[in-house]
Amino acid sequence: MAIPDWLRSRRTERDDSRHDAALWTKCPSCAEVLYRPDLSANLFVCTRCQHHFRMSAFDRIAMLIDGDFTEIGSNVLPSDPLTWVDKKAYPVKLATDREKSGMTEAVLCGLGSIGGHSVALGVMDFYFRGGTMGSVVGERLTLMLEAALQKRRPAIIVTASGGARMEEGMLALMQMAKISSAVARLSEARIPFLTVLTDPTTGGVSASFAFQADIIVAERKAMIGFAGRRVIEQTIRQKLPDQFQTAEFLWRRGISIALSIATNSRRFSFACCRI
Amino acid sequence: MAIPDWLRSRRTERDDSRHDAALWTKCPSCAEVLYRPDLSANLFVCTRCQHHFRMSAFDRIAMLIDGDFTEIGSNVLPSDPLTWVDKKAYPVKLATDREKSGMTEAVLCGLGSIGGHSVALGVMDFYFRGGTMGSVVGERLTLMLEAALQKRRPAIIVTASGGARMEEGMLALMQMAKISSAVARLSEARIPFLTVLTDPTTGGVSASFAFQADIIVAERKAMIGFAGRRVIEQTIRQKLPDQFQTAEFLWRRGISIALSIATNSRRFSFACCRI
Amino acid sequence: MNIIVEREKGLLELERRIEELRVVNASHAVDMSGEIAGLQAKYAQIQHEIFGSLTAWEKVHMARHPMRPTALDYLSALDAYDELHGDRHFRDDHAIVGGLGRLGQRNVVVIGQQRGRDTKENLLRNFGMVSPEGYRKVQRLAELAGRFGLPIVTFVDTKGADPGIGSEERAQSEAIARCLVTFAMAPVPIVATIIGEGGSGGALALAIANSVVMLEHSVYSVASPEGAAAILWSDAGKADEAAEHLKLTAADLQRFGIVDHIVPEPVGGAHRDVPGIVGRVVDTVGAILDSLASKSASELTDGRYSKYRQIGALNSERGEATESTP
Amino acid sequence: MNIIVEREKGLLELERRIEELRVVNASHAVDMSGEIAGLQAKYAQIQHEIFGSLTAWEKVHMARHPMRPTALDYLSALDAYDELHGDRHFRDDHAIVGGLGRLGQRNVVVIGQQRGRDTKENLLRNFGMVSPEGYRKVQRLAELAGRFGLPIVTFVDTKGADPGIGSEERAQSEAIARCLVTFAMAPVPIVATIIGEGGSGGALALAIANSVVMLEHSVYSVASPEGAAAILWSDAGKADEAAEHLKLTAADLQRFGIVDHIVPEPVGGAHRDVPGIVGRVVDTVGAILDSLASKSASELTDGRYSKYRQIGALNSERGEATESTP
Ligand SMILES: [Zn+2]
Ligand SMILES: [Zn+2]
Repeated sequence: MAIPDWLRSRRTERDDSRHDAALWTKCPSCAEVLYRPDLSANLFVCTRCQHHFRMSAFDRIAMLIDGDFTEIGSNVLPSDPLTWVDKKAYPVKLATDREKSGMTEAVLCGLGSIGGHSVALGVMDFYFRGGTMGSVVGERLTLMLEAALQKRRPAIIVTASGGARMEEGMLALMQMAKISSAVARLSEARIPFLTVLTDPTTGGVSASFAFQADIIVAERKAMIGFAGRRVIEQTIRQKLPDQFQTAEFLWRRGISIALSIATNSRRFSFACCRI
Repeated sequence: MAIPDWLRSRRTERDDSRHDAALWTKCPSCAEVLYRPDLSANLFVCTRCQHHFRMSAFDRIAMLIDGDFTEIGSNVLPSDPLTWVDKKAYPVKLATDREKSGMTEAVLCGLGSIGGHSVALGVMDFYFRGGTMGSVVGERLTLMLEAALQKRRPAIIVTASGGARMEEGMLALMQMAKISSAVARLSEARIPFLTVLTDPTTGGVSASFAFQADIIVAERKAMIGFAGRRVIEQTIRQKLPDQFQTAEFLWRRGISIALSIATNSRRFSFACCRI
Repeated sequence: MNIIVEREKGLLELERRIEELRVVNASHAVDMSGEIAGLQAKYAQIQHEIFGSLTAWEKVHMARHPMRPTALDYLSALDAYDELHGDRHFRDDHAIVGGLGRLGQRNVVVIGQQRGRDTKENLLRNFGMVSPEGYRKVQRLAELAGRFGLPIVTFVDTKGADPGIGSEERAQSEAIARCLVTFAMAPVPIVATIIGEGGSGGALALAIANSVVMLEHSVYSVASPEGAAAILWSDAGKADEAAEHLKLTAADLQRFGIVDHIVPEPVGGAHRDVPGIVGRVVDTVGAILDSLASKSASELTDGRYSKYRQIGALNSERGEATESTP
Repeated sequence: MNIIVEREKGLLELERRIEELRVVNASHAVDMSGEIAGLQAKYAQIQHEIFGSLTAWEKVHMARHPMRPTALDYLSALDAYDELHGDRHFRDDHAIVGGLGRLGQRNVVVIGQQRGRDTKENLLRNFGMVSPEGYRKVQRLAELAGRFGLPIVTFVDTKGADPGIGSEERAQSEAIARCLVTFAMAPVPIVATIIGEGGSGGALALAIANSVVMLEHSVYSVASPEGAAAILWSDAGKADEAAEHLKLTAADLQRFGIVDHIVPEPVGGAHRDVPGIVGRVVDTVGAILDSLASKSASELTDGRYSKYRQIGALNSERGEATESTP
């Protein structure tokens, strides 16, 4: 389906009026007040300080994919294997986030093309359960990686996640194993795999496919790390420096590449398709 | 040839009388005065502080190999490609060291067995040109590794070297490339390779086959490192701690294993043969 | 405070009394055997009452019991165990122990997470919390095993990966992530045993296996009960409740298809009979390796792929629940 | 003090005079073309006298010339160059630059040693002396190339590997040693170009190649002349003599079979015509890649094996000298 049609077909599930209610938004980094249409036109990068705003999976796919987009795993939906209840029941939380984000789960996967190169793409969405990974995220990403393997196309995953989803217990943790196994097959088949790490990428997502790619691109100022900031601060009993666990911190430590998604992630997608 | 016969055949080239002139020797580590036959019976380990004495290649082969020993590359001898002269001419230095050590070059290679396991073995000797690596060391070790590959036997190298031999210029440096290429073939053929690092192992030997093995064993207190101690001290303009670049230092840094050759290197040779 | 240790204090008093009577019985020629038998029966009864059926939270404490056998207890039970050290790049992480060993007639590479057994060892082992260089040691050993066709046997026992500054600086995420791929790819049999606490990704890094064995009272969880309670109810005191929710026991995980074999423990826990439980685990692992011995490299990697491929709980569009149990 | 830079000072004076005359000639309508031609002839004569035939020691200084083109000059001449950073474990070593690029119609992985071009960059780049994490970045890039079948193109320019405490602590030896094996094994074409100073093992780590290219005035040596003189005569002042002994020039090394192609430099050195020399090097490397393009992975690794297998100077027992030249 062509991207505009696909977005329109999805829009029925999205409450756009609520999304676009605020025409003005404040940059969380430099406090500049930005006009939303301008921000969107600038690919969600603050015009003043280059802060990269969190993006919905829809916006990011529209930004990256330049032709048709065929969704993968859209009929794979969450269940409640642990019949989990804390302050709320898990199915209630899922329904709320589905309503809020227009997403049926925390990742959207599919086949499309970037700059004329056919790719398999998965994009996580922080607005659905903080991008946490449960069985559906694992299944959809695995289906996408298996499609990349079968069609011999480069695979790209844009991450945004707080880690494994506690409400699915060990079934959530095992998704790390499942996706890693699919990445291993892709690697053995010598098919390029690229990840774009956006704010935030932590826990079980960070400690699995995010850092298994052939090429890792990180968005400027994105928070990226294994352990949560609070856990570390409790462990060491002191406050962490501001720069800690940012993309720039990783870049200096030689872990990945800190780049603006707006300009360079497309270029790196090309580079990935070239190899 | 059986080890005693082989040693006897070699003894003609060795001036044993001079070697054994001093029946007593002082431990360089704890200053204990030791009776040479006792020291030899204790496999050249100080009875008081476990300091590992430097050993000639002959003594070490006699200690490690328990059956026959068939030398490899004994007819490969040095030449003088750069017609090198500094304080003395290179051929004069070679002749002196040949006389002094009973070795025709700084390494002795061959096939034999350790604890019933057939191995290919190379042993460097610090008493010949400080164990430096020139064309002959490169050629003999390569022949040994090629024999290990052809016969599918584990390869073991006992290192003791100040690095590349300056008197052979770039031809010496290229031996790093030559031996590394042979190690690569061994590794691709999945034949185990073990190195035992003895005092000293530095420079181009350290930065090539010494650290390319599947299992690396280091003798206690052996000096092991890339750059020479003086070079580092000149660079940083301060004195280095005593422990710097010892086997124990490496062990803590996770680089290798610090063990007594007398007890454990045989055990590790078995382990190597098991894999 | 470990609730199992607390409960054992009452039993310890009884044990001492029985032992005293035994000594009296032996030395004084007074027949106390009736009293001894009575106390022993009472001991067994109490032991059964308090340990016969453990809650999830009690199992968490059993898994953390200071006397519970650790990785080195299992490793040193192997023949010809030779430890290999370090990641060759940065440091030897003592929270990981491993090397070459012989299990039955088979040469294997063994790797374990080693927590401390006393304060001094806790510091040396960082309480069993592995740093990036430890996970890189794991990769190095697993690659060695793969290169030479040796089965990989792991023993999992960690609260979780080390959460320190240095670990973040040296890319803890990358270290764990590479372990997962290395284990997924390894062309050899892998058997992982959860011997104590299996804490999240830090445990999984050693546990992508053809067969996952778990001790009866071990736990294996996506998050620590304390951490989960703090997040869910902002109250770490509700850890017992969280433990129930998390489905972290061996029986739960076998139901989900995550754990393949459960090794029963003696009443009172594995530490009541260390040689017995070590022997039973080693035998179990040996039998599994026997069953995997005839498989080719691709059968082994495919076997792991299908094991993990199936795990998860999904709803299809039409509302049919897809069960995860294989 | 760089002896080439010193000599250039005299020429600079002459250059300025020629330029002044040119300006006068253009603006004042006075015909000075005769004078200009005379000065230019003199300039060429002097330039030829002092640069026409360089000693080994002079070449050492030419190789170290502050204006000599560096790795980034060559890398940025490639199409679509995308830099990749870091070893993913510890640090991004700026003494190594590299990434994906296009050379002609071919996608390649490029890797270079980058020294500084001014004081600030010297600090950032550690004077081109690579640390273990830099060599591990090289391995990572070379493995990426191998995995995806991309040729590896390297540019060598280093005094030697970093000799600091941290580098020893993080196993400099191991880092270089692994590079050598990685390059030996890589199933893709490798072309290494010595663009400046090729210092010992630290240079060789990027230079096990199917074809080694060397700029006319580059040097490649087992040890620095200063270091060699200090060891041999306990007198670093005899570095010029040591330079002659060490046989470190392109011509010497071609004779030994170590260097395969020499790229001529303009009179006065590569820095007198940076775009020209960069173009010539890129074209040479491209032509070599063309000639290697049809070879299989095993032909490529075998080719490297035989290249290095033959290098060395040996005497057989019977005293026959075995020449090393192929
Ligand atoms: Zn801003
Ligand atoms: Zn002593």
